[in-house]
Amino acid sequence: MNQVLLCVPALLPLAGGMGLLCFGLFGRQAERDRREKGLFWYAAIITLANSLVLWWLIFRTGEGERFVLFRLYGELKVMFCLDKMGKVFAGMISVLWPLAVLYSFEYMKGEKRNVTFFSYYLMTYGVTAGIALSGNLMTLYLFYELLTLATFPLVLFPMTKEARRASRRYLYYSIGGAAFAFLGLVFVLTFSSTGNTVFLPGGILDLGKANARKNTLLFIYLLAFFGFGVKAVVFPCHRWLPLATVAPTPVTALLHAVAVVKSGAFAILRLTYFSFGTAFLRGSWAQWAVMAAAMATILYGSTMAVREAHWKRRLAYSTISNLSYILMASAMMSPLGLAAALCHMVAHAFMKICSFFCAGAVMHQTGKTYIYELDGLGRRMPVTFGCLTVASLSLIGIPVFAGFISKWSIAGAAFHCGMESLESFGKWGVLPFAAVAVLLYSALMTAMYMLTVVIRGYFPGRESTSRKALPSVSGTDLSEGQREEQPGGQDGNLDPGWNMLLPLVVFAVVILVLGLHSQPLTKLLTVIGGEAA
Amino acid sequence: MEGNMILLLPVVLPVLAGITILTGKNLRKNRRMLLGVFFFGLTGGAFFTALALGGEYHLHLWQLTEYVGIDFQIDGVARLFAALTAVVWLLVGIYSVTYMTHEEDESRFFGFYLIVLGVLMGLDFSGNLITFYVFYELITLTSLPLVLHERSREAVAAGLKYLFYSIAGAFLALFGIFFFASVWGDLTFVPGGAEAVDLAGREGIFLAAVFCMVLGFGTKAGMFPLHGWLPTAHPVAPAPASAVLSGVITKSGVLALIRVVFFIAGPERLRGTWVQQGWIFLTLLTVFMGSMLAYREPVMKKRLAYSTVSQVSYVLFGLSLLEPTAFVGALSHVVFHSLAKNALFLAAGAVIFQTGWTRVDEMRGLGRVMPVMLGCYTAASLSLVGIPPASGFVSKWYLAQGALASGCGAWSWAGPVILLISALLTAGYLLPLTIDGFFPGADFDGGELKERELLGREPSWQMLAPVLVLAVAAVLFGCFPGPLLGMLQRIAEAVL
Amino acid sequence: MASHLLYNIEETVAMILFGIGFTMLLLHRNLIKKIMGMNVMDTAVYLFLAAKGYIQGRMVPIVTDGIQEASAYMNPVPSGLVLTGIVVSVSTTALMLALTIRLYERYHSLDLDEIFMQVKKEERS
Amino acid sequence: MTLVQNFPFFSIILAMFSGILSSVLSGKQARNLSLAALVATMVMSAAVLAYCLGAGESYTYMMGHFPAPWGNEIRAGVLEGLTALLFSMIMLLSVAGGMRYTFEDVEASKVNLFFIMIDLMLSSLLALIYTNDLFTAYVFVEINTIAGCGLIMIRQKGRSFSAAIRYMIMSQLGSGLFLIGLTLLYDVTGHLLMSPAKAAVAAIEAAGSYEIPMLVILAVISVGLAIKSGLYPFHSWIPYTYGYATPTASAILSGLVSKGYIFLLIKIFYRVLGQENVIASRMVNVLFLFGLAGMIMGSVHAIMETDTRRMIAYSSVAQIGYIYMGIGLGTENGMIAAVFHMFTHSATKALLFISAVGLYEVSGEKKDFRSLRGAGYRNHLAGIGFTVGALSMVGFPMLSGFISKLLFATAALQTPHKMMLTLIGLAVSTVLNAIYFLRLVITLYGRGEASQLRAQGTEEGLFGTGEASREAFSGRKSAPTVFGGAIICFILLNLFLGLMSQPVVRAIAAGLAMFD
Repeated sequence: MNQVLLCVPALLPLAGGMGLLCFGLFGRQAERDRREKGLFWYAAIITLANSLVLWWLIFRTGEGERFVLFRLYGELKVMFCLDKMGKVFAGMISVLWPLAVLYSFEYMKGEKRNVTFFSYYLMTYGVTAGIALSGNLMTLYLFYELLTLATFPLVLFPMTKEARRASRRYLYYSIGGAAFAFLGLVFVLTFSSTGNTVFLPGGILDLGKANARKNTLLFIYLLAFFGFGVKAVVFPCHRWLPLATVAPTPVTALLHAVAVVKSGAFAILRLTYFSFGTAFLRGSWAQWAVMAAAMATILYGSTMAVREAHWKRRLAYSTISNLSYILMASAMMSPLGLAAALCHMVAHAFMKICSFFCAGAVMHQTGKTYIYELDGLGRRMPVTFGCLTVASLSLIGIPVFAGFISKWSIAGAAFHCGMESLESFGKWGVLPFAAVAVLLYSALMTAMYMLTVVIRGYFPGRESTSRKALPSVSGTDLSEGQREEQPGGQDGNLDPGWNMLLPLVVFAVVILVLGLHSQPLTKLLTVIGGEAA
Repeated sequence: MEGNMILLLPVVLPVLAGITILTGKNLRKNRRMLLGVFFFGLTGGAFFTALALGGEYHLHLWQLTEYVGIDFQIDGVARLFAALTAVVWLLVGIYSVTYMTHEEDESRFFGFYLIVLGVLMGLDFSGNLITFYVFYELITLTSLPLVLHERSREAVAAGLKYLFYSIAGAFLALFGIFFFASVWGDLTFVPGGAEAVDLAGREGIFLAAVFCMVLGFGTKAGMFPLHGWLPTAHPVAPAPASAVLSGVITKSGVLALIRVVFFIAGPERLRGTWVQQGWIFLTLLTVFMGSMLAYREPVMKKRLAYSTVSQVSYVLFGLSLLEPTAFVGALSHVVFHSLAKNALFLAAGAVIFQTGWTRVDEMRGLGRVMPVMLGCYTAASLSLVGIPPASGFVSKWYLAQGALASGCGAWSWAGPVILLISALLTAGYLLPLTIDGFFPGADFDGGELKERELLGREPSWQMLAPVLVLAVAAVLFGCFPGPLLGMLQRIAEAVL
Repeated sequence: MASHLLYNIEETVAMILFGIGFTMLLLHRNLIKKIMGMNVMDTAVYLFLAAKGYIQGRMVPIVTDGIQEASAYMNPVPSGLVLTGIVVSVSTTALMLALTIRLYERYHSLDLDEIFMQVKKEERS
Repeated sequence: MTLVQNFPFFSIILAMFSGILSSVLSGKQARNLSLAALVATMVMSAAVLAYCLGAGESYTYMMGHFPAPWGNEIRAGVLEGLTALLFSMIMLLSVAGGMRYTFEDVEASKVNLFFIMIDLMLSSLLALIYTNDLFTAYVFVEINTIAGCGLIMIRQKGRSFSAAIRYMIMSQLGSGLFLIGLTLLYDVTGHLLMSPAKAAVAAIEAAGSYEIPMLVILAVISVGLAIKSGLYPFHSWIPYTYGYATPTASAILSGLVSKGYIFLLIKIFYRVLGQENVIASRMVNVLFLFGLAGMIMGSVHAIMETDTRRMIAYSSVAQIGYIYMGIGLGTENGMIAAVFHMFTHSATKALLFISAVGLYEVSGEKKDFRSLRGAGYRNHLAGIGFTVGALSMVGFPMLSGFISKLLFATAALQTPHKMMLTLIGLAVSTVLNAIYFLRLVITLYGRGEASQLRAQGTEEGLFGTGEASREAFSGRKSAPTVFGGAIICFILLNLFLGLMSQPVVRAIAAGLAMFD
């Protein structure tokens, strides 16, 4: 295979997006309006093409195929490669992106600045693909920084005061985090046994050299963890995410529930398993610190989600807690841990994007953003709420849905880790068991914050007044039978158009399929875990 | 997929019928067709259950993950619970046809009623802990609409309370499941628990896991400390729903504990540990507390709900002793309580349906309104109290004997004492209605009854017949307990 | 120690002068005095240089009577440096004085603090 | 002696003569002459660099007919050539980018004076770079100061004067200290030429005499040059001077002048006092600590500032802190990082000043950075330029700032005692940089709620009507080709330093090796 192709998925959308942006620079408003239709085709074709290339690469790339784009400095190269873990991430985003573009086209219809929106949306695809394809820590760091740049215009997009505030905070946090991640990069470079920062399963630290400065390195690992953890919304660095929900829903859904935050988590996985290496970290105080941080985040995120009445912000808090599931699993520093982390990464991607898209569909169709306004919408938007129900149950971790599989593997990893740690590392070994308890507490909270929405949708309280405020329901509270007799206006179907529904349905189906037939995935993940730890 | 597909039919058929009712727009308008589908699902479910119970079937449906499969199998416990569920469901189904005419959204009720039946069957037939857990969660979710049915603010609040308690319990139990999955590896139900597992160095976490499961699954059975949902959720549901919730669905918690303790963890590993002590203590506490609260409760359905809290813990007490006689007593109490409590709730529902009375003190002179119904109520009450010929006596006798034989130190005599006190309290809260109903006293002139033309307004046969059947069964089982006890003894021998 | 100081009296004086000049330049508020301080500082350096270049008992390094060996003359380089330094310091002094005049014309004050205050006020208006 | 070897001298003298000639020329002619001199210097510096790289060694160039230790010398090596090349390039770009504003800000009759100052500045910088004689260095330091002062006050406003006097006073303090330092050195060693002085210093050190005088010399020279280059806490003049000058002057002053002094300091460390002596004296630790404090405090000041140009000026304080921190690490790699950061900062800071003024122009010349809201849509190139500069300062990969950060960090790893402090300092300072720079970037691309902008019709479209509003604001027809060209060149320079840093770093290392 021609290895040059490895850089295509990263560069094609970047170039496409930049081209679109420059193209949009010229011409007057009227002319740009006319280009609207073409814009969609442009975005769709580039996205689809890129996804196809990604899939082609996923099937065709063998182990050890690498492509060096250029040499940044010394041994720091911008290098692309696609190993199994990268394939999982790449496969995930390549499915999500075309559907999200489809969704956003209807969602963003009538918006004046679609050129900007889609150009940055495309660029973000390239950057995220770059993260999946990066072959060393340097490249990962590069794309990690680029990701901040490519996504902040999208947060800023509504151009309101809140948006400015949100994007400001997003930038500060991300760049600040990158500053600490940078330290990790430098240390890996200095202490690596290969002389560069390439990702190798099991890490590349020169253990002899590293053990001599063990505490320093562990401290730096911790700093780098929190640095990348900014995007993965670990507890003290989480505050940008709830604010960032001011962005349009396709952004919140795809970027702030999947691409951006998962990139952070992916970076941490790379750092832990492919750079520092679990042999070095296992049993150290850094492991327990990381685990404790993830647990604190889970507790915090899920509790805050219950308290939050704004739907999208609630989902954002849910993302915070769910991302830390991934980190907690990865903190087990074991093959099972990595497999579980990746499993939850994939599962959560579909569940959360589905829930966000449902929220977006409701916002788009009815303009409702707060939970208490949703009374009775379940009957008016059956497909949307059906998908939401599936996503909610999956998030809670009800069996037969994808979420159960991932939680199952996380708990399994935690137990396994706990048993081993109890034997080898003494009292700290209790922590993994506590992790399971945290997982279950969070699952309960998830049930609270997700199911209240669903129940409100399907079973509105009889006295509910807000139901009257629905756009096309007249003031009287109609009983079931009466409403049957008045089809159309009174009980009109508020489900959005097909290009918003299709992604929803696809995601719901994927959740179910992943829940029922997870073996191909889990087997692959087990292999990855076995290699890397 | 391998094994006999017949195991799937009792699960799938009611669920499909239920979904048809829920989604079919035409069905909502055409009541006859609706009822047709409803009874098709009910009887079909019951029929195939009967068919499935006949043999030793096994079904491996689907591999969920590499190590976790969806398995069904039939054993003694499954037979007992499945048969009980099918019978009760059929009877209450008949009752509800009339009862639901004075509630809205009856199609929704029927739909979910059927789905819950299917899910319960799945629960009963589960062959491993994961499958069991799947259906356990599904029961919570599918029975929720039954609780929420009224959609009043109170009902929604109660529904949410039910939901969160159940899910919290399930997750507590999930902790244990995780533990067993990683240590046991294979979670198939084996009578007496898996043997060849080395617990060295892990006893602490093992016991913690089991205790979590006891507490967690105990939630559905209304065991202290997670019993709070039961007295809130059961009374707000429509009467047939309360009946099955109280009489059958609480038993799914019991089934869960049977499966965990006797089929996974193994009673031998638990005997004499702090987990057993704690469990016994909790059950006795619940027994006593439930009766006390019921005694003080004026609203009929709430009183019955508290009674359920107390009575189901009789069963759990019997299980917690880890002793064959008590085990038999516990399982027989599952059956007897189920029959009696269903009868009681249905009777209370009939009162509401006919008169709108909900409080016990309103029901003076009920004997003049519906004597047959009150008679059924009395029979069921007697059974629950444990007056000798009626069935409750048998189970309580076995429980007390088992307790004395169990050798659990102070518990073996404290248990029977508390059971006795509780029985007295049971008589105290159930029988006054009978007395006031038949013998309202000299000062009762029945003027109000006459005014509202309530005299002699026995409910229709569709409502009366199921109650009658249940009450009679509750009494008759006490007179002829032999076959049932024989079967239970065989189960007990297998697991202990 | 004290005898050392006395023996190198020129250097000692130069250092003291440098200190005075430096302090004046740094701390005085009056611009003219600052400039004077600067000059004192520069002059101190020249004194120091000249003292370094002067060697007792030798001649001025101008060849007049045919003596060729270097040991007869004192070091000419410091003198050259002093000359250069004076040129430099004159030009900077001139520049600073010119600046001072412009500031005085504008703000009618030589007090630096007051000038800055007025500048700030001017900006705000 | 080849022709190329004459180039350092030629370039200095060319710059000086063009300055002298400019005094009788008109403004436009002076500008053309100045630009020509800059281009010529650039070419000659490149030639010198190429020659030295090819020869693999440095050479000294005798001025006049006396050989060392009596005569005056110029010395050219790889590092000198490289620095001269970059400095002249950045100066050219700054002059070109700020051209229009120069002609607007400066009285027509005084434009030629401005260019005289530019020429003088160039010649003094080149002299500082090339000279091998300490006293010559002093003279050119003063010339540099005078030229800088002229550049500051050319705007003839009250605050320019006050800024100039501040600058002058601080500079005089610094050069006074420098002068006394080199006088003492002369006293101790008897030499003003660097190479013989170094030999003498080595002899003194070997003998172990003059310990305290040597320390005093080192301290006085370091402090003097540190004041002149604006190391924290001697930075108080920086925000005034950089903030109030014309854009070209700001860019040159912040980008180049302070770097000239730092270059001189490094040169004195290596070529006169001996780097190993400097390290042994612990002077580096002092510089390190002050550098670190500057990194943090400069950024903190910048965050609290609302005036954009003062913000950028305070950022200079922080960046100079970086450079001193690198020097203070006391290792070869630290020094390489410091020198590289010198280049990075020159290129980036000049870019920032030039593009900031482009943004001001379309936003009504208010000082508060909030008035810049949406300016990025009205002047695209300036917006992009500013963003690139800001990102480079924050240390974004592929831009020059990243490489210097990387070099600093890897250098820090080799100094166990200072490692953690440096690394944490780097990280914290990056965060602080991010806060004030990116706040500005967001302001640039945030859509105004400021009503006057809406009135100008800038709300229509993201990319629309930039032209119209620009005219509305500045009231003049813009022909930003030179400006745009300069910005693009600056961006390319930044990218070059970020992407192709390897040869530059190698050249720096080679140059530093030649210093010994």
